[in-house]
Amino acid sequence: MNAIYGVYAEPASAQRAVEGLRAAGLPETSLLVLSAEPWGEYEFGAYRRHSRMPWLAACGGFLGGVVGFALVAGTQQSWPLRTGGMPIVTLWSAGIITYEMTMLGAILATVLTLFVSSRLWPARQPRLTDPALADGFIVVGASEPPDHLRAEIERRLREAGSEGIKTVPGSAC
Amino acid sequence: MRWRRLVLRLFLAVATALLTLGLLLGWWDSAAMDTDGTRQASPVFTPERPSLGAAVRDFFGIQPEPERQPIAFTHKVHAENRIDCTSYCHTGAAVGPVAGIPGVKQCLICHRTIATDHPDVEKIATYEERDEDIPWQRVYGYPAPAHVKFQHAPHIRAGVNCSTCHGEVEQMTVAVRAVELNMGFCVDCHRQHKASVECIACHY
Amino acid sequence: MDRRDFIKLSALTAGAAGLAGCGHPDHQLIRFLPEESWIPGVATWRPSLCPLCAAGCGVMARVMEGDAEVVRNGRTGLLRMGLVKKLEGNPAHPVNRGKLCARGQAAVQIVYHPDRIRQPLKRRGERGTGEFEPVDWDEALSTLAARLKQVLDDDPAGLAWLSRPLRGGKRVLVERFLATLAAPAPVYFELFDESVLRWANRLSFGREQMPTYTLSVANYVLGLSADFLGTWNSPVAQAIGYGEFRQGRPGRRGKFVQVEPRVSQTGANADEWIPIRPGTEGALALGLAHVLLNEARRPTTAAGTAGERIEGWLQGLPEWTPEAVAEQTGIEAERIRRLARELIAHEPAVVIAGGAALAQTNGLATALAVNALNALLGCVGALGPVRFTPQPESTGLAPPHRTLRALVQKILSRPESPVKLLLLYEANPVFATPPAWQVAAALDRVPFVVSFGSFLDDTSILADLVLPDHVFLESWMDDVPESGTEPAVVSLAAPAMRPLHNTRAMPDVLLDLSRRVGGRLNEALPWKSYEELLRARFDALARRAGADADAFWKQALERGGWWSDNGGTRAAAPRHAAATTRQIRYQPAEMDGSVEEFPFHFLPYASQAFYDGTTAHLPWLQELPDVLTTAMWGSWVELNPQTAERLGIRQGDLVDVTSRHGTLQAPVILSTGIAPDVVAMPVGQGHRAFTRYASRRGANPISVLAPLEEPETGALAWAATRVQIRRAGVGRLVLFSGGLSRFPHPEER
Amino acid sequence: MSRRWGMVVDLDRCTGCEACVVACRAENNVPTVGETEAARGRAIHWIRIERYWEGEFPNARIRFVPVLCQHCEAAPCEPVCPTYASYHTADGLNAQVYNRCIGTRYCANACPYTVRFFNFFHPVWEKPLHLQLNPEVSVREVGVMEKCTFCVQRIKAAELQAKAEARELRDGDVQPACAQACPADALLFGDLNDPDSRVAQLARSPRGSKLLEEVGTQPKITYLARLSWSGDGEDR
Amino acid sequence: MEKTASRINDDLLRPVLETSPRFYLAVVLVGLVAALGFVAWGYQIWNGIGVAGISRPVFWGFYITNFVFWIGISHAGTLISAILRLANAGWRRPVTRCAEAITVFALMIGAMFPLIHLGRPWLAFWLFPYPNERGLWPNFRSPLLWDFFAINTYLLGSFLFLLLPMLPDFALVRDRARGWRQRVYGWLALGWEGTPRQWHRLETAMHIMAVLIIPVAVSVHSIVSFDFAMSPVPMWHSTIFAPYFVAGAIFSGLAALILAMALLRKLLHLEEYLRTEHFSNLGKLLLVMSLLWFYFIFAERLTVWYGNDPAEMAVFRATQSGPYAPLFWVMVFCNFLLPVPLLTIPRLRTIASTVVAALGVVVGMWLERFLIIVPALAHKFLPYSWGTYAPTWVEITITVATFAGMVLLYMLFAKLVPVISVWEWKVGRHPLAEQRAEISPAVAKTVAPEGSA
Repeated sequence: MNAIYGVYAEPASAQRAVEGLRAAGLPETSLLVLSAEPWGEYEFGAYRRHSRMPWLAACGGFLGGVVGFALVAGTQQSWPLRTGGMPIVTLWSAGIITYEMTMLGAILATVLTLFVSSRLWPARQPRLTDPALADGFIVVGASEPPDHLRAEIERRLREAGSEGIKTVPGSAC
Repeated sequence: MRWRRLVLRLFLAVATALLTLGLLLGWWDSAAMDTDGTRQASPVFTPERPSLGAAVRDFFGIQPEPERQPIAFTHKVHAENRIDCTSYCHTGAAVGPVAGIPGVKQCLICHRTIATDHPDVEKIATYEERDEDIPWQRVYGYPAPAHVKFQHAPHIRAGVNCSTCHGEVEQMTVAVRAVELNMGFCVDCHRQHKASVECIACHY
Repeated sequence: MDRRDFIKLSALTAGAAGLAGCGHPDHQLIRFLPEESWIPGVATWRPSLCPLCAAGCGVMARVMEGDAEVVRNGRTGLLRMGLVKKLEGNPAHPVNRGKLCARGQAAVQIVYHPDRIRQPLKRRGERGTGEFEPVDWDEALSTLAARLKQVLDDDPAGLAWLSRPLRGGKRVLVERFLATLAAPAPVYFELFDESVLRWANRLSFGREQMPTYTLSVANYVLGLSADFLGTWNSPVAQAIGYGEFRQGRPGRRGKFVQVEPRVSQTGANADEWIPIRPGTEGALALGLAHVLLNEARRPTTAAGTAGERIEGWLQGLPEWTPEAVAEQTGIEAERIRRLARELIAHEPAVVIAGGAALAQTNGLATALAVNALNALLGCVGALGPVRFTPQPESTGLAPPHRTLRALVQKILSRPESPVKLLLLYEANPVFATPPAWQVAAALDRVPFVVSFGSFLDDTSILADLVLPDHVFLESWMDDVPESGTEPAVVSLAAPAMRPLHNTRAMPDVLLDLSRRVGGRLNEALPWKSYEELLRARFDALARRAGADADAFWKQALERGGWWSDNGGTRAAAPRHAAATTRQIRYQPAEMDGSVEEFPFHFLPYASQAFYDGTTAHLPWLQELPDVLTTAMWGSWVELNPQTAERLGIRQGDLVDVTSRHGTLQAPVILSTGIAPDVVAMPVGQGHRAFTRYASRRGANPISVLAPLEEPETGALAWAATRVQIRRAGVGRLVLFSGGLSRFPHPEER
Repeated sequence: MSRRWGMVVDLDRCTGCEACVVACRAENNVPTVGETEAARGRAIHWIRIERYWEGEFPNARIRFVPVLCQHCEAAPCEPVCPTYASYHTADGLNAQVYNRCIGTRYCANACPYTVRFFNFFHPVWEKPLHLQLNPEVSVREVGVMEKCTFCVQRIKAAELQAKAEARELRDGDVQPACAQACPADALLFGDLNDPDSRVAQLARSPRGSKLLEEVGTQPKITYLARLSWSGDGEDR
Repeated sequence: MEKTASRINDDLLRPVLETSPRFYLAVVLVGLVAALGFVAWGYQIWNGIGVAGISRPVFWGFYITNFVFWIGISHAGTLISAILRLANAGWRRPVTRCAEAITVFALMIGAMFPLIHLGRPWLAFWLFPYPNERGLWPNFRSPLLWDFFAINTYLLGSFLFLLLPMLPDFALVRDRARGWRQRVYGWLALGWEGTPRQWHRLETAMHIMAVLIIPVAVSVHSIVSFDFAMSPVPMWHSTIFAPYFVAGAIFSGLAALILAMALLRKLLHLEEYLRTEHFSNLGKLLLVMSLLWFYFIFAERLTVWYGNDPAEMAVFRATQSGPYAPLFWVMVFCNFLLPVPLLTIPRLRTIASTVVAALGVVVGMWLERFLIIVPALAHKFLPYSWGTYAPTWVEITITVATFAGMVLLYMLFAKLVPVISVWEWKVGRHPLAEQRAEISPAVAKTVAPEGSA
């Protein structure tokens, strides 16, 4: 992936850089912002779109609950052995395992959605990284910038006070 | 750096010690066979098969080689002479829990006079002279810790014929385990015939 | 797709296949040709007899097929044979009617005991060190025959036989064997052999045998220190009767009062338990008789000869007023009167005296007093609770304890023992006699001792030659129970299984000896085997009963013996003894040791697990929790909690029990059911050598007993010793229960 | 009508002779654990005679209570077993399936009667004592819980026998080892669902009560109380 | 004092990047003790569980005490960090990861005991509901099966709850480190870049996980208490057991957390990050839990004493005045009499005193589990079968080995991962951080700004 980006020490300068890029007509999708910590209180760091994670968690939980109850009731019915004068399938003792499986389902759904939505899986290399990130700098830039805007972007970035403009060679990503 | 080498050496020493211990155990595990072939090595660790090798062989269904039987008894020939299972040989089946394997006495009922020149029949005679019985090797059997109490008589009274569980023995020469008598097999059959599937029907 | 397929798919690695090779070829012992054909897994029942006590219960042995590791001419191999798996009472046998006691159930362990002697042994090391070397039967028998011939040539009096009291065929064989050799009569010895009660019954009722207590017809039982539901006389028959006595008869529940110094297992079942000073049970009996004769106007002649035996009986026992008796026994006079009234109110009542009551110097007087009391109550006779089993043969025995002491005196009297050859059979006098009798010393002096025991116990370890006997399930058995049934009984049993080891039955060895010795012995003992002897006895019985011999024998073998089928009517009525006018005067019991120096009465008792120590080698009985103390695997001393507090002794402390004749150490168990001045201890432990389960375990109370005896019968007064208790540290108790005294849930109605 | 095996213990007949205790070990291959293990409280007795003292000398009263597994209808030991090693059969038995037992010992804790015993070590029968082992009863290994099974092997044998003779089981066909051995006939065994069996009749006796009834386990053994005589000689 | 981002990185990443020889020595020593535990367990498997001190009627002893103790310790971690995250307490930032780490490791150790105490551990796989040709399934009515499910859910939940915030830190190390560390942490960072979308997704996920983990944690220790409450044993069969155990769990977990933080503060020189107000806040929480614990134990014993049921009174007396009385009073001292004064008087509430109180509570709570299990089993309904219990060297070795195991795991964790979450610490230092809380924007507006971190 080829990208051009600037490194900013202050969140305010990073905000300016982003507004500059937007002003330069950079499409939102190719705007690139990276930071070593969440800057939610600034517009550039905030991410407005609501995530469907809570609903997915709820569905995962429900599914887990159903699987749990099916497992308990199904296995007890498959070979009904009476114990302690209790009925074969009761909500009292099946309820606990259903509850546990519900929570397990919810947890797994949450983590799964996180991994899928953030495209995180083992051994995946980040598309772009820079040692400066570790020292608290914020990276702002454009990924796959349209060629005609490349010079404009570089100017805007430097104007916003970047410590240095770096480009990533045009490897197809 | 000195520390790292020390830790490495320590690790190697522990690893070799564990390895030798494992080998020692492995040897001891198979060497400590008891008289009747079941492993009494560990009084505590009571897995279902006598040794790891036996377990693996059993798992993959590898049959113990037939020639381990002292006499290559041919069921086929006897079946052709219309000797059914429980009349002379496995007399216990119709009466009690254990079918029983015939010894020298039962064989000699007929072979005192019939086919006395056959090498296998001569083997029987030598056993008789040495006042020994034929050391048959079991083909079917349940592992001890499974505590299975299989009763032949009720099954025969219920009309289950021998081939259901033992396969077509009358076609076989030396009996070979044809049917995998695991619990699933028994339980399914019991379910089909509305027989009891209580645990204590077989385990008590 | 189940687990198996799943693992198959993923586990088809070379490693697993490689491991397949290192299985182990099955190597097995050779398998001998079986003698009998057995249906595998199907049990057969064969009658037998329980050898463990004088009751002589009939047993049914459950025999199933199994593989035993045996030695056959030098080779060890597996033999498919019938093995006895369990013993149950013989339902047809009149003594125990299908039931057995705890020891009877455990008797099956004798057959398979790991320390059983497997072939004849010859002593190698010093006598008593227990070093023996195996030797085969021919050599053993030839050495014994040579010894026997040598003794017969010098002086037949040099031969001695010592065993427990024998009955039936064995007694006939042994007595005829010794008689033909002109050797002295056999010496019988058993610790609890109740010869006092037999002698008293002979004097009172002309029947020298133990009485049969049929509790099912009784309405009131007064027990005087008799453990008749535990180990005394015929416990199983009496327990069956007790069951009916309590709940067997709708609307009629008998009352049971027990009077004893310590709550025994029997006493625990009493409706009313009354403590009494040890040795004074006879006084209580006379007190009760006094009340019956005077206040209840019962004629003195009602007791017949039993009454005449008591001095002062005809005059109405003037000096035995309840007040006098109360002072002697410690029981209030009013209570004695009430007991007497109850004896009359609950006809038929029976008074049972036994155990420690008769093991005093005044034991005979006590027994006669009780017999007279029973006769006065009219409960002795064919229909009453006290009956006498008709005996086909005379049961008279020379008093065992006296004859054993005579034998010992004879051996020790001269520096060089006159007894040259001693034959020992099922008796352990070294363990079961007081030290003062010096039985061990005497045995040491005998040049050649032969033991027929199956185990090396305290006595047979001193033997020079051990000829191991078959165990009861492997041999021909017969018995004539002395008590416990109404009809006459001659039990018979064929071997229930083949011998497990290279052993031979004692009677067969004697018969073999008589052939080797030859001469008049051969003619006197014509039988080739013990089976033949029994067959001859049963043919005689068949002739007397007018039945065909073969059918009679076959039926006896099937049923487990012969008993007259016409049930209870045949119980023998008491014959009137010769009218000798000898009267016995009741004397207070004499105790060994002064009260100051030895303040406690010492009461050894026969425990349910060990009786007199003969079954201490069975692991089931060692681990059987004693019902009152729940103790296992050891011995203990029972002490009253208040006394213990006074002496600063806590539960589990080790105490020294010292008498004038010895001392022993044992842990203490506090028991609220024992008098403050009495110390009790179970007999049976403390063997110097008795297989791995009983050797050097616990302490032997008999080793501190004084050699006092009942003058007329010479029986050992084993309850007449006084001891001193002193704390000696902390002992170790193995208790099955962490229990407390109170039962939290009142079940009492 | 399915069977419901039960028992009646007549405390008025029981003399404390412990013949039942030894008979049970002989029948069911109960192992002997030896002195050291017995001292640590690991002796195994499927039936025991509990002895309780009351009062001080000289009016000490003793009570014998034979206690064995009560095969409760609502057995607390059954639902707690994770591998169904303990469950309730259709015949009303509390079954102990030895091969399924993995040794959590939860059932023994849940049992209010403490009648469950655990094999802490591998049981040993010094040769040739092992020849006495009853082939009809499983020999348990280390790590397995065991308890009174109402002699299930005898019930099974009687059922097979009755089926072979094509007849119904009669009262008295099945006699567990303890009931068979008891001289005083204090232990009676039978089918509680069969109204005219001795057990069912006696279970309705006014003297009858259940052990630890208040725990709610609905035990199947009825204890007939021991009557007592008051001091003045009258039958109470 | 102003801390530049790189100084923070250096401070927090130093333990990860450099390892002093003392670390290796410590690992070997503690590892040895932990290995002893496994040796003892192997000895027990080989010779039979009889080598342990348990017998009839006390069938559960040290092993189940350890099981309940370690599952209890694990509760404070996730519970506290989850509650603090939801409450958005600023001072939670250095505490959360230490706490979550305790949870995961304590759970791992605790979850081993259901295997260690088995009579036949090689058949433990029957607890797992796998399809098999026998058609047999585990008995889902058994509290042990509930344990199996609850502990596995909780272990997985708290492991993920620990893992998610570590991703950015792994990325941080990946960007700074060289050589094998760069490859390893690169693998561990799952390709974390740090785009606002990822940050938002991560924070939402942490928020949902925090909401989910609390009821799971509460249910786990309720189920552990159901192991006892479900059986009719005197003083076990009572409804108070679930809340009582959960309170006890949080109580002992807090104490463990305080101990761990004190150790980290000392050994890794994190004085600036783990400051006194962290200890005082946790000390206050510990005080609250001590009072709550005492309330529960008082309520339970009063009900038993007043009810006067003979069987229950036997157990009551056994602990109050009987053979277990000394242990009982030591427990009350360690759990109540020691922590309450130490933590109420502000002057006394220093770091050292909080640690002493925490130590007392850890010991007290181990004893409390012991005194719940053993006396009740020793004095059940029929006095004839009362018994005693004495542990053997096998049980003691395994118990000691569990503590060594915990320390070992914690040391390795502190080596692998920065113990204080670097990015959370940095977020905490943003001046405007508090206006926009991590909670979803809708909530942010309602939250009044707090004092700065």
